[in-house]
Amino acid sequence: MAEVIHPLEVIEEIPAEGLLGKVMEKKNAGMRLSQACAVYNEGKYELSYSFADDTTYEYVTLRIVIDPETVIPSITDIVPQAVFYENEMKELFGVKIEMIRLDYQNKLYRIEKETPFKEEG
Amino acid sequence: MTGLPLIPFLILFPFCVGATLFCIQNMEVRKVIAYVSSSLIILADFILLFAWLAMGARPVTMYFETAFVDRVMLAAELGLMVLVVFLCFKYRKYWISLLSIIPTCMILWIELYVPKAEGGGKIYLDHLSILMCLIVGIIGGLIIVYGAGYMDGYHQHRSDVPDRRRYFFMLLFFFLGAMFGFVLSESLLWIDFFWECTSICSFLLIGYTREPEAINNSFRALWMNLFGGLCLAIGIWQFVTHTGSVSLHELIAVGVAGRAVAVIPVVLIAVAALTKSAQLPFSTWLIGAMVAPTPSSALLHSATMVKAGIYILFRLAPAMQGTLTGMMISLIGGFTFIITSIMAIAQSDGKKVLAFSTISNLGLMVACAGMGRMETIWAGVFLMIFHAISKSLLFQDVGATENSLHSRDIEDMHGLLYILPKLAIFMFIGIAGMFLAPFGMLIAKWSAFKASVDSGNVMMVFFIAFGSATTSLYWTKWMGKLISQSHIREKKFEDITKRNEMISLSIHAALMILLCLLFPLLSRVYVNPLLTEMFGAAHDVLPQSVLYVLVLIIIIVLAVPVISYNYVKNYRTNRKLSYMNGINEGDNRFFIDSFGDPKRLWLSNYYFPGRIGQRKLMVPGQLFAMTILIVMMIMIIGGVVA
Amino acid sequence: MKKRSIIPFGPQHPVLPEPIHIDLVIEDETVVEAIPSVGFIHRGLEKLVEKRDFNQMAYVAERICGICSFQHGMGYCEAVEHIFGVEVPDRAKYLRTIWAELGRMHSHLLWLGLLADGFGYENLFYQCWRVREKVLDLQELTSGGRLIFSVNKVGGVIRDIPADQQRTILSTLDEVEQELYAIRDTFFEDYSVLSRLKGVGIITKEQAHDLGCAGPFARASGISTDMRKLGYAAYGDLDFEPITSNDGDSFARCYCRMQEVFQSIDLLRQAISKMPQDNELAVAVKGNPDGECFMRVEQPRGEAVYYVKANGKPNLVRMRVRTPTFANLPGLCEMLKNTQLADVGLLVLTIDPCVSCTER
Amino acid sequence: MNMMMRVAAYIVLAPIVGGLLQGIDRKISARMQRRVGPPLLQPFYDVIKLLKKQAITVSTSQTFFLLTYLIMMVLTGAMFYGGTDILMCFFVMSTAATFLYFASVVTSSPYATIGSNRELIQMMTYEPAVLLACVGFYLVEGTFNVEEIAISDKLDLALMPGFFIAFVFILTIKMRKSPFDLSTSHHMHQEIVKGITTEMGAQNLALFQISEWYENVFLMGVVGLYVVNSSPLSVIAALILIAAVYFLEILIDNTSARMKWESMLKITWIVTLLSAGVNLLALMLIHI
Amino acid sequence: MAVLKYASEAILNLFRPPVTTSYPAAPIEYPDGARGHIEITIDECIGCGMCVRCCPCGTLSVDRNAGTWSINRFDCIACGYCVEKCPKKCLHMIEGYQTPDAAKGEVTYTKSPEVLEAERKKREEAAAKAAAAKAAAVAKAAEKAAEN
Amino acid sequence: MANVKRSPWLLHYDGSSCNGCDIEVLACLTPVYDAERFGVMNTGDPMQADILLVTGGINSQNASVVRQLYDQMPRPKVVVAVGVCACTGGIFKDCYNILGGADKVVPVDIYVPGCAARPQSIIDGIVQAVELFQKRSDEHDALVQSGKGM
Ligand code: NFV
Ligand code: SF4
Ligand code: SF4
Ligand code: SF4
Repeated sequence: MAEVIHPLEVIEEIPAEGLLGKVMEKKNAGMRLSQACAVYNEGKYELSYSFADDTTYEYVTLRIVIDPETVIPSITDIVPQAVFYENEMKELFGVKIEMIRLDYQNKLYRIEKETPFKEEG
Repeated sequence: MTGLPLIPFLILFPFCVGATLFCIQNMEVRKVIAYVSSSLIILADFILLFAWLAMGARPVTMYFETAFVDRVMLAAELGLMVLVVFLCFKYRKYWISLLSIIPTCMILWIELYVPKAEGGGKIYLDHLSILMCLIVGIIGGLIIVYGAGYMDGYHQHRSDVPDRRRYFFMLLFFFLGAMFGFVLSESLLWIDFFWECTSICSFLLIGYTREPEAINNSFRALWMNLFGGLCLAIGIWQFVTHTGSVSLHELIAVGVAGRAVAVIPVVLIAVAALTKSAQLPFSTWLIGAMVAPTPSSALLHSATMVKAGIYILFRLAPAMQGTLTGMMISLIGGFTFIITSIMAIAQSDGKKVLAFSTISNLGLMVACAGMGRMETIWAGVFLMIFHAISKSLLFQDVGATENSLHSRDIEDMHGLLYILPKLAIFMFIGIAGMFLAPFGMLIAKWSAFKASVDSGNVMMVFFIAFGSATTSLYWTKWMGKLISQSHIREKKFEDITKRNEMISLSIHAALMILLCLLFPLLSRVYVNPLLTEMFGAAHDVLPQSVLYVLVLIIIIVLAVPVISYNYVKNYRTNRKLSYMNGINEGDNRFFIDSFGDPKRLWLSNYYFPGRIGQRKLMVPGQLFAMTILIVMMIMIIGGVVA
Repeated sequence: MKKRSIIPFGPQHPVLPEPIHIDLVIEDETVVEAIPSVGFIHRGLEKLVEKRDFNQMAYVAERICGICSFQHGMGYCEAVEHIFGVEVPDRAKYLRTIWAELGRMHSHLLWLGLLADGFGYENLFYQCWRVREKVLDLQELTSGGRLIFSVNKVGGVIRDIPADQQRTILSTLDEVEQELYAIRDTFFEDYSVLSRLKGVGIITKEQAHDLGCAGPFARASGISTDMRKLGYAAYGDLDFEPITSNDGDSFARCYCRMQEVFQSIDLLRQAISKMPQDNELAVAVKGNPDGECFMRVEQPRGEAVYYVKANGKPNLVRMRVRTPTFANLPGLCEMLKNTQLADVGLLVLTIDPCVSCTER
Repeated sequence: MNMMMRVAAYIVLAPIVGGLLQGIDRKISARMQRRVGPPLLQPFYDVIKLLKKQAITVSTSQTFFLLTYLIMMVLTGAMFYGGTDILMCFFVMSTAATFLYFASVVTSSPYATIGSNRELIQMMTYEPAVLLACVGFYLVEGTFNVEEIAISDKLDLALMPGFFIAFVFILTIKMRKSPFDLSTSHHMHQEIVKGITTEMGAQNLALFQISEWYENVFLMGVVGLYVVNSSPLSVIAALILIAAVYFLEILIDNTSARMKWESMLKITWIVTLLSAGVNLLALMLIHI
Repeated sequence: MAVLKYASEAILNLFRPPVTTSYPAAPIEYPDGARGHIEITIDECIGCGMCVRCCPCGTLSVDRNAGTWSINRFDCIACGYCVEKCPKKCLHMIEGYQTPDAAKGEVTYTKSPEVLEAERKKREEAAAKAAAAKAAAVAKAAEKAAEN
Repeated sequence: MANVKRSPWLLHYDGSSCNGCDIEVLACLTPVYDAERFGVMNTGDPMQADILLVTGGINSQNASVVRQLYDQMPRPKVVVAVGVCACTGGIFKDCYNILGGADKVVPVDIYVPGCAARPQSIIDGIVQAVELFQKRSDEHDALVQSGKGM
């Protein structure tokens, strides 16, 4: 019988300013960016950046909660592969992210409706 | 027979015209003089031809008493040497001056101190030299006519280059004169003099713009050609000291007889010819010559200069047949043919492609000469004729295109047919002439192929089989560029080609098609006698029946497009957008890119510069050729000495 | 610059079954620059949570993609079940495993076929798909649908696989295994195939890690990661090791997926033999979910992350699916640099792109 | 007169034979893939349909080039079956191929252009083998004349197996079969869509298809020439050889991946050099 | 490494029968429980609208009064959720797919006249009962008011 | 002479399908269903196609693509919408980025329902499309003969 791994799965809430530092920390710890996503809930964005460890299967999600007007830095300088996640957040949610490495200028999906997720259902 | 006055005229007249042109300030007057004298030269050519035909079309030797002329020539040669030395010191290329001083001294010494059999004729007329005269005169004359118009456009779009047109035209005429002298001379000493003349004229022409690159390239051309001159001088010196004769035909006769005294002179003169016709390892000068204005490159590449080397090799061919020298020459020629044609694939600069293809085709001619059999010379002569015309046409056309398009890059000629239709059509004809069945070039290649099979030269068979494959690649892709629908339709280009350029181009094109059609006739009435003179007997390499079928095919090939064009002209059809995966922006020129914006489609041919470019292959090619050259020379000379 | 061609690649392109577009700048046949764009399949189905309740969303989730359909449904359901804190019955877990592995087999065979087609080997393509049809038959037999099963629901599954069907599965698997040998050998040994795969599009282990690659794509570069090790469904009871290769080239990817097909056959046999005999297929879930959860599932193409957030209403606040192809896109961009034009389609295929998963 | 008859027969029958050959090809391929496959006459249905469709084009000159290509191709075959010089046939064939290239490149469409660039590379790749095959015939028979080669009493194949191998090898390129179907493919999928035929639709594609039939019949004729000699039995042997070669091509097509141009060029030239080269050396030794 | 690795198999394939189905000449064989299309035993339907509400596609519509139930088969994903949810179990998943067509219309099922009639009666009865009850209630209320 | 309907060539474009219908279309061509029995070929090139198979719904980005592909096909041509997504938008019709079925941008002639549409169903659809193709081809012929069309 194979052993079952029960990895650590946590959500860490951090302030927006601490994002880059934390991301750097995770990257240095040898974790890979597994996903990044946004939720628009009750007038605020909740951004989650999840980091996974490929050997221990640990899963840590950094969570920042910001106002729609807050501008946050792109993490693509640290984790280049985040371009698509960030472009997606920007286009679908209207999260203000600056300095994305390859900025599709809100034309990743080229949808007609602007920021469709930025309205509560 | 004492001589035809026509011959001094042919040789001296260009020199006089050149000098006159240099003194005339007024541009219009200069042009008129240039036109008139070119026409006169062409006319004189024809008169020479007919006069000689009237004389029975037999080889004749002329001008036996020329002591005065000899002295003048000697003085001129010294003058040339002084000029070279001066320029070498001016541009701090001291060592090159040695290459001029040594042969000049040797010639001086031969002339003054070596006992020679007296009374040899200095001028020799036969089919080959008349043919060369015709090529030099007609093509060269037309190039000058073209040049008169071209240089206006040139200085319009190259305003950075100082206008030295007087000097330029002077050199062009000098060049023609020297070439006439060269192909008509029988005396080896005369040959040497005219040889040095062409070397120096070409050197000056290449350096025309006086840009650092031009100067560099011109010196490269100079030293390579002077090195050839050195070989030539040593060869002559060898021959003279052993036999006391300075007659070219004497040399050939001795060579054909298989006597050892001829071996070293023949091989040295052949090596000299290799430098002139820019074979590997001496190819780089011809490529560097591209920096000069087009008329001079056209002249160097098609009718003169490089053909001088071929001419002398053809002359030597009977003496080389079946010898080690012949083998060496054909090996180097064949090798140059294939390597440079591969390198040509990697070029996108129109003139560079032409340059590489010139070298490559010359390689084939050299190889033909080296094999030295009647069939191969037959092929070689045709190659030479068709090459001269097509190349001259192409050079002039690329030059004219460059003036209008401000670029001579083949990639910029995308859709030239829709931008500069006339020039594109001429270019198309020129390129078709270079390789497409059943134009002359291809037939000549074919017979060269057959001849190499007949002579059991396996190496050559492979060189030609693979080389013609690579050759068609670069020509075809160029043709494709011309006819592609343009993707720069919005820019307008004005066709600033002058009328005289057009005249020259049209005559070339007409000449080419005419020659293709008259091919069998030409073979019978002119080339076969030429070969008979050389080898004592001749027959058509390709049976006449095949030649007639070929002409028939030419007619069909020319007619089919016309017919099908007429057929489809009225054909009603629906235009559709071209296929771009469904994101054609609507006019075949733009597509929607990853950011949702229109992006210009751009299509380029394949070049593979990283794999088969000049940078990659030139040095290995040169080394290889050099090795062949040195090893074979050692074997040949060692064989004689031992 | 002049010697470069600028051409579009996609969206409609016969090598790609799905639309994806790449701006290509090529020099001769060498790619100098490649910028991908997506969005031709973007539907915005995550937004449907506002219009469909959490039960209906299971059917929507299935239709994120018709290839990895079952596991989408499963991943979504597991995430919601996690919020509810319910444990599905054991038999349901095994059933889910069986369907998931059948799905993996069909997906990998499909990919192998497309790959063969990508390098112009028609016959091999046909043979892969011919074998795949047998797997599809099993899927239809057990679930009622060839591709989209609709057997998941929050709390369990709605169908059972009775013993006779299990026997059919086993016997079909034997056949499939037999027929696959010739195909495998062709992929692994044929000269023309190897000339197209070996050394093409190399991604090293470090690159794969930095680019966040997932699934067989990452495993082919030597990263031994497999979400099935987390033990969701019945994977905790089964014996297997992730299949890896160290070469990181296209061949390694082909190798990993091919071996995973055999691994799936093995897992299916294990699952069938260990399947518990109770009859309970689902537990009832009552009320509405409240909370959030990240659920990871090993899809055929790698790690998929299901994020579900609910606030006690029948409609979820947010459902988000991070699909493996999405994670593999940066890897693709990296691979496309300096490849040959002939390999572009092939390399796009080697990440096993699923655009409908990617764009949702 | 005999010659005229043959030429006429070629012009009339080649498309029929070519179409049938393609039909057989598709049927056998299908069976190799364990499919039923299309009806035998499918190629004809296809061409008839294409001819009946609305005339479309991207560039109006395409039809003109394709028509020229067709006529040149017919001319090639006619010259061959008429018994003229074989080298000349191949020269005209390469001119025809050039017109095909023009027909594709004139559209300035991305995939057609890339396809035609590859077509050029293919032409370069197969040309040496073709030329050498002619040399082989010349060395064995002492003539390039097809008629004379066909009525001599030597069995060419026995003396020139190397040339034959090289020729069959490049047939894969000429017949646009895997692994060398780089510039266009009969199959449905291609990394460059349809390559040189991308912009050919309706009548234009039909023209292309018919030219290909002519071409294939010509090429098969060349294959046959390797065994045809004065003996009447040799015609049967030639037919068998043609069938075998055709089957071999189908088999190769169905069991290999499409290679890249570089591998194609290298492999083909090496095969040409080795097999034709050794054969050539041997023949030259005998010859001299 | 081998050249033409698959050649032997390919040649063998020539002698193996093709795997191609003979559809459309032969009919399709469906396994048990294949998902095909939805059928309704309309007379059992009570028009509760559960199916309409649960359908993730919005394919269905019911009109309780007219006794009709309509489905757009060109819009149904055959998920079977309606079948699961129907309180009367009058919906069934039947094998066999809807054949392609040039139009994508709805099909409407109407209850048989007898059932409709019966239902109408039932409804009337119920209505009458309700009316009676109401009347009674009103009367009661009036009574109460009067009492006050 | 042979009728046109024996040679229908397909162009398949995946609108925004979930791949389900998409791969079923491909499956139609593979050995088990082998649509080539009916002369069907998948061309991948609109210039050569007779029948356009659209799977999946239309979204704002692919609308113009589908339209362009349709326009590039020579007449006579037939459009088949495969799968409920292509018919009506299916389960995604309420998504913000789905405009609807394929008929939003091109005239659809045959609707093939199913999620995913079965290969048999697709074959049925193609067979119906082929009938239509023949009919249109005859009309086209008549037009050409009367010298009006081209
Ligand atoms: N495997 C898989 Fe999916 C998921 N999730 C992926 O990218 O295929 Ni359509
Ligand atoms: S759920 Fe059942 S009973 Fe209710 S309306 Fe639908 S079919 Fe009728
Ligand atoms: S099967 Fe699904 S889609 Fe069809 S009607 Fe029922 S609930 Fe709606
Ligand atoms: S109809 Fe169903 S299977 Fe087909 S594309 Fe739409 S959701 Fe996918």
